[in-house]
Amino acid sequence: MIGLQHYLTLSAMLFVLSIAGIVINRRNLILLLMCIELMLLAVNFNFIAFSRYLGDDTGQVFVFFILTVAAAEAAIGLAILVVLFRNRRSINVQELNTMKG
Amino acid sequence: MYSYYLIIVLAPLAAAIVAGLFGRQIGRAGSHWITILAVGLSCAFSCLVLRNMFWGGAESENISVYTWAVTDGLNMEVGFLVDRLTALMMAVVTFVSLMVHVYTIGYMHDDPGYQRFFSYISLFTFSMLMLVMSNNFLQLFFGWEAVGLMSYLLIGFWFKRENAIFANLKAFLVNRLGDFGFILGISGIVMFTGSLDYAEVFARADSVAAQNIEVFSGTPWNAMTVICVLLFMGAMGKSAQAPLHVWLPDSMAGPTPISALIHAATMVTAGIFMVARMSPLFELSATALAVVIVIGAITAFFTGLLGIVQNDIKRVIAYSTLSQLGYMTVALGASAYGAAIFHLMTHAFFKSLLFLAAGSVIIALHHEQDIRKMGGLRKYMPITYWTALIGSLALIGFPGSSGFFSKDLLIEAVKESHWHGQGAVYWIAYLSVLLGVFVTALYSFRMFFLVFHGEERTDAKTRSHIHESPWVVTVPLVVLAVPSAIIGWITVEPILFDGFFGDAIVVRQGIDVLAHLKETIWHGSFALFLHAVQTPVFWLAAAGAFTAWFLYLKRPDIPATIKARFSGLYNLLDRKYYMDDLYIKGFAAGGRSIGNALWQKGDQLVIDGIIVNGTANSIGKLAGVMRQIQTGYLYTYAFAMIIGLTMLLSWLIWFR
Amino acid sequence: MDFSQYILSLLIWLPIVGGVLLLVIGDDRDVNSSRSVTMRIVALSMSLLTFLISVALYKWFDNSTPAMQFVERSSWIPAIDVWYYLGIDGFSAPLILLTTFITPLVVLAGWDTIKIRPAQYFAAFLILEGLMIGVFSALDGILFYVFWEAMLVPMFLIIGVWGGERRIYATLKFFLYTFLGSVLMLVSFIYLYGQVGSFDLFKFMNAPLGMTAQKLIFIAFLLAFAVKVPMWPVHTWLPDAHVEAPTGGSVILAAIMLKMGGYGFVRLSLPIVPDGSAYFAGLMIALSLIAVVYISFVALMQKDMKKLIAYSSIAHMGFVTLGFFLLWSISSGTGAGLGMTGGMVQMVSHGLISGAMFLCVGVLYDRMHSRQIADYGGVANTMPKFAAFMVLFAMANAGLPGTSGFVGEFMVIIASFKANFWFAFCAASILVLGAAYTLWMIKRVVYGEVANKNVAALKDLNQREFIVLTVLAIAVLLIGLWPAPLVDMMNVTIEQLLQQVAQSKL
Amino acid sequence: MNLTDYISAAPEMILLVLICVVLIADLFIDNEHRVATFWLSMAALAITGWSILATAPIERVVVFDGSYVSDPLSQILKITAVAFVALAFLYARDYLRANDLHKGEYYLLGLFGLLGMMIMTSANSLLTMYLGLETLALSLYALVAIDRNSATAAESAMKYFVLGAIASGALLYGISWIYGVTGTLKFDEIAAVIAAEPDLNNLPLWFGLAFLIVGIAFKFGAVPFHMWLPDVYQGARTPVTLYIASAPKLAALAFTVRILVDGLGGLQDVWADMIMVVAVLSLLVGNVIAIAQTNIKRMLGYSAIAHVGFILLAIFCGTDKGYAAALFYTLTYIVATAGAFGIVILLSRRGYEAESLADFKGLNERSPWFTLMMMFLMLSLTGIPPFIGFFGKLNVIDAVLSSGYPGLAVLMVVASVVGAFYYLRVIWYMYFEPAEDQAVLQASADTRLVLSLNGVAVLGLGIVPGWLWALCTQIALSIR
Repeated sequence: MIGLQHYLTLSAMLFVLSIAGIVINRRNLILLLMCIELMLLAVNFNFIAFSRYLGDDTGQVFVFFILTVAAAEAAIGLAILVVLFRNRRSINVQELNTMKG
Repeated sequence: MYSYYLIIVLAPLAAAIVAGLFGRQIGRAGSHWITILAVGLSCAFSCLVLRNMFWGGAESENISVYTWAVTDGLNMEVGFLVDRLTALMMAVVTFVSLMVHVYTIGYMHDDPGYQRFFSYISLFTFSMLMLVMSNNFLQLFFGWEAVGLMSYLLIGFWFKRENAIFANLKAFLVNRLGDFGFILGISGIVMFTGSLDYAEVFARADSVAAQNIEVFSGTPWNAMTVICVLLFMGAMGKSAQAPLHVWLPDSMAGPTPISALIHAATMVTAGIFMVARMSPLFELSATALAVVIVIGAITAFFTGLLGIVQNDIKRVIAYSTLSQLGYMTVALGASAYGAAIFHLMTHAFFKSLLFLAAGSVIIALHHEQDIRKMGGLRKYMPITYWTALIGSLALIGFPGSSGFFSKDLLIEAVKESHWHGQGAVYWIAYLSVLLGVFVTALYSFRMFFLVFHGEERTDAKTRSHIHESPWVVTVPLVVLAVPSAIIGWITVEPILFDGFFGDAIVVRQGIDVLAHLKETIWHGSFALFLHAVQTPVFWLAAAGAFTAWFLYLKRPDIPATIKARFSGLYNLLDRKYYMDDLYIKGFAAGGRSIGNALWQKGDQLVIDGIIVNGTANSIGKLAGVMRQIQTGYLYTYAFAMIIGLTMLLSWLIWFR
Repeated sequence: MDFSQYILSLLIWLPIVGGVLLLVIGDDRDVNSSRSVTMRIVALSMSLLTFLISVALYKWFDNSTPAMQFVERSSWIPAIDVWYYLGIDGFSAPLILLTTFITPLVVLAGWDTIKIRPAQYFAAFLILEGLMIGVFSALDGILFYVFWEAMLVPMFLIIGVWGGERRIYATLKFFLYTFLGSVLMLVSFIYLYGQVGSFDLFKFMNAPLGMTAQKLIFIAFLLAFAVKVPMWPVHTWLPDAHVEAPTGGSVILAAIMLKMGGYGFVRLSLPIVPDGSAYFAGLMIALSLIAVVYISFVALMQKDMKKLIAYSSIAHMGFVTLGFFLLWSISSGTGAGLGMTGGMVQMVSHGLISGAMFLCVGVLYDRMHSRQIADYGGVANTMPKFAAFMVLFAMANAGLPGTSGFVGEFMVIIASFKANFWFAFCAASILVLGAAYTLWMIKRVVYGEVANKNVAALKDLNQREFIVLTVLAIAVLLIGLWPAPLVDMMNVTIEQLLQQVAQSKL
Repeated sequence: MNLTDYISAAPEMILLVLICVVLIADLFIDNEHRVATFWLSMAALAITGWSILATAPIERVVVFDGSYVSDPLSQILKITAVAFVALAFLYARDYLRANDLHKGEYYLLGLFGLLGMMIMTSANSLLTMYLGLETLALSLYALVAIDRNSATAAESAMKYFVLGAIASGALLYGISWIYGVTGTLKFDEIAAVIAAEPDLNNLPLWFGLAFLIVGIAFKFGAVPFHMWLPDVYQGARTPVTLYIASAPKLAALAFTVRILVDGLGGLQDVWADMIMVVAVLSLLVGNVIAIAQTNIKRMLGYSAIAHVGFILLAIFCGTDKGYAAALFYTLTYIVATAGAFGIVILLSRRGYEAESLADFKGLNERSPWFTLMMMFLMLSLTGIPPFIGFFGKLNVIDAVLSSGYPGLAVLMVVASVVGAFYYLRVIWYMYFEPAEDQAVLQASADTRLVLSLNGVAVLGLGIVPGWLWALCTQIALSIR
């Protein structure tokens, strides 16, 4: 029988995975955006699991909001990406360090 | 009399201010007239005061002029204590000062700083009067330092001359060394008596003598001894007692009238006066008296020796001054305060006479001071010659001269003093004053002969227009010569034996040597005069004078051979026992190197370099390092956040 | 209305308003344009007016009471019980008079020697004056601190804008040094506020405090005040600041700002933390004596006149702290009060003398643009009047009786002898050392043959400089010959403080 | 659902409507008359401000089924936010016009951001809070990237975006845990649950709390979640930086107070320590690194980090005094910082950014008045009396001391002495250095006036800080 803790563990793993992806990936910004999506999905997973466990719907409502916001976020993220590419002709993370110190 | 005292003090001050600030407006004549009148006025009044004391039998007065400040129960006032001691000093100071004023007209005749000079000497007169007339330690210290200042300014009067401005700095600093002790002594007095006023302090003297002070913890010393020794340090500075004597010879770089007024007659005797004034305290500490007499003896003899090898006419007189001051100090140590003051007075006359005579010679030779370049001046300047002769005789104590009475009785007093039969101290004192007589006679007449007799070593050019000095110079000489010659006859009895000073000077019962002398040897001044030939003093003086004649007139070649034979000794004397080297190479240079070390190592290296700027720089470096963390890479930023998160989580897990 | 009731506010705000007015008037490139002239005249008249008011203050000041006088009290920040609370006693009054006395002279001294932005220059000084008077009259912790810190800003600008070559290093050092010192004072103020629920200094004084608290508070205060005084070893900002500051800046710095430190000790440290002060008295005395001896030796070797005077200031301020902290080592009778009076008098007199010395150096600097002793020599030949003043002030600096320099030192030395022979021994060494460094400088600068053609070209004092120096000389001599009026101002206050300190808070 | 609900939320709704109006109107405004958009937005702000005042409740009102609150805290924060957005718009106008950025976006995004902030300040449930947060965050991302031709702007926008996304992800994850443990999203219910069942106060809850704190710290820009801040401050166009540096700080404060005090007040002993660590780090890192900066915007960024340290330390106390101090500090800080950026804008002109510290050299020769203003602002940030910044620090130190942390107090003052250096350096450049360029400052009268008022304000407030302090105390008491 699969219990709450399994779901939580899974979502935790996803969450860590996404963060790892952000930190480790040093080449492509698109991957970063994907990792962010993944992170939000991990959170959703958590919410649903909890809401199911608690028998309370609020969590699931929250999930819908998160999905919406995620969409908006993706839109803005891509827009910025485009601007960046227009100016830089590159979306390489490692070239993104003109400001430092 | 109060108004008289005020006038006596303030007249010279006012004159000095006028001559100093408005010298240009009132002109040369104006400034010398106003100062001379002022000093003459205070001289006249001082003599009046003295007369009232002497014959009028006026009582001593203790008047407070105004309250300087009162705080914490300590009353600091400015006031006059005029008793017979003060009166005598006032008369001497103002009289000599007046003479010097007149003399200056001639001596400084063509000096650009004419007005300034008159202003200075009047101001000096004022300071000296404040000193002697004070009725409390505060004002005493004021006068003490003020005369020091004037001496500083006057030695450096010709401030273009390197030696002058070196000498005046040296004089001031060495004096300050003495004052360092002096002010500590005053502090001690306040500590134990809670007052600065002479009368109160003297009243509580006994209680002070009963107490101890632990300067070094565990070794209680008698409070009075400590205080008196500290006070005497001041006297050593002012009255140029060894080892603080080094400033006086150099001070001859100043104009000659100054040497006469300040560095012979008045200021340098302030120390003597002070100790006499403090007799109620010194009497209570045998140790202090021992210190006084030994220091005095050393000064009297050894500085005298130095006079023999000097060739600068003024320096010779300066060394004789040192040695005479030594004599007075010895008398103080022997509790013969009267004798000391008496010698102070006679010395004031004949020594200023000698200086002025020397000055007259110097003018005649156009500021030539080397006695080897003089000689045979007798026929050119008779008045100077005769007056100088009187002065010299008085100095060596030729029977009948004023110096005879003072010095002879001084030596008698030492001989008979309570130190009699007390081993080292006694013999040091007695022998040095005795042998001092020979030395004195030797150098005085060496100078006298070399200047006035023998071949004329002056070069032809100067010789062509050597002539007697103008009357403004010679009159003071004559006027001073008179007392130098005769004052002893009339004053010796009242001052020494008729208790002229009354309660101004206190001597402990049983050690009052003057009283003792009065019973034993005193039969009037004429008797003393006749008795003179039987005393060793006379023969020693004669021997000295003869030696001088023999060596410098009869066989002028001998001194050279002696110099060659005993070159070691000669150098020792010529270099003044290496005292100057000790002060300049030792203390001065030492102080400077300490200063450098503290400044560059302590301040600049450690405090500023390492601590202050060190901190600042290290923070700057830290900033430089820390900004490296901000790499600019997204993943670093993200990683930092992760670190933070894990930090928080791990804190939760481990520490909660 | 009774004018005397608001006199303190008037003294504080009049100069500040004047300063703002000057900023409004402003100036233009040429110093003789009517604009610049009116500006200067306004500056001078403002400072003189302030001085006149302070004379009235002196006239109305009551020597017989230790209580605060001319008190003004109105609520400022009710939320934390902060009051606009002014009042003066025997400690504040002399220093306020000193401030109002010095400032016009400083304005005169900078009259036409300041070429760049004179309006801002004079404005800075007037505002500074107001703030300094504020420090001396504030009786509320926060008010005190506000004035205390705000003071740094004009000084920071004065040194930084009108200073010498290394002015930026000097002024930053000055600011950060003093700022670091005073923030800890702020912390202890707030701590005390936590104890008594108010910033009223008198509440602070009555607050019961444990020994540890007292020790810590004392250390915090010590940092603040020791830096200002300055005491060894936190003195190193002073020589730099003095050397780089323009003449007026050095004068104000030496004459008044240093006094803040001493004032802080008597106004705050001693009454608020008596036991803490008693505990650290030994340390304080030791530091003071080090300041006297060590710094005097350092001063001896300075090649820069201003540095020399700066170091001599440190040495002389050593007497102030020495006098203030002797009282615990004096068993009975005369002494404690004497030391304290000496310290106070020393503050005033040092204010006059060091100010005068800096003005003298300024006179030379304006002519030759060098402060190096080596560049001078035989100045007396070309500037006799100036030489006379310089020698007079040098003598005062060497503590000659008859000048104000002597009074304080004399009292403190007497008191310290009572405390311990060796205290007096070290303290009295200033007689020799002080004379040594001052007169040695005089010998090298004033006396001797004309050293070089620059010196030969020197012009003697002009009218303006002559007036400034004369006024100062008169003040120095007056206090030296008759300190009674000054001393009487503070006597009762000091007695009261001694009683206050005598009773432990534990 | 009843009328009071809508009344209490009226300002937000009105603002939303007005935004739409402006948005549509902007479509019909051509570039020459773009300034009309500015005035429209100003009008919108004015109306919003009025509505806030009009609907100001006497006491705390909780509406929309407990997910929305309107209380004195939200009121003061909203009204101030509106004011500072208006200020930012005003300062921005000339700059945008001069740099061909004068499109409607700046104002619209600014207004949307304001909407987000207002929602945040009134949020009473984690959900509402999240929505407000994202509304603000997304507008800010867009604002940073507003200059399409600037590579640095795009870079900083990207950094901001990614890191912001991570932060909100972490926040959400934390929220999910809080939700999981307490079973609710509403602050008062969460508080009630924790109070009711002490055994809930355990690791899972703290686990969630830790993630929330990440979100909070990021919004404030506290170490070690500060990395975005300097780059964004530097990379964004100055008006944008001005916007980011001022009003959102208020939102962040509300964010913190609502969650940590209203919601998780029961866990204070847990979060206090975390906040303290973060705050102290910010204090030190911010002040030290700022010394090494040569770009004034970046320097002000690091100084912002340092000031956040103060704000968080005030909150850390967990006392009414502390909250009052935090509020007071935030308000006074943004006054000064907005003014400072205003001056930076004033200095820059067409095609020329006055970004490096060196551009301030000799400003006193060019404009004594604004030099004086800049000095006031810098001194206020340093904490020199009588400028208002000093009283902010005073209150925080007071709060920290009265909660019994003298060590922290000493640390704070020493840190501010270190900080003094880089503020003084600005003054030093302005007054002590010769001018390098002599160009006269061009700015329209109203900007000059407001900027002067802004500069004078830090002095004026410092001379009469009493009323503000009283107000903050009163509001702090209304927080429960």
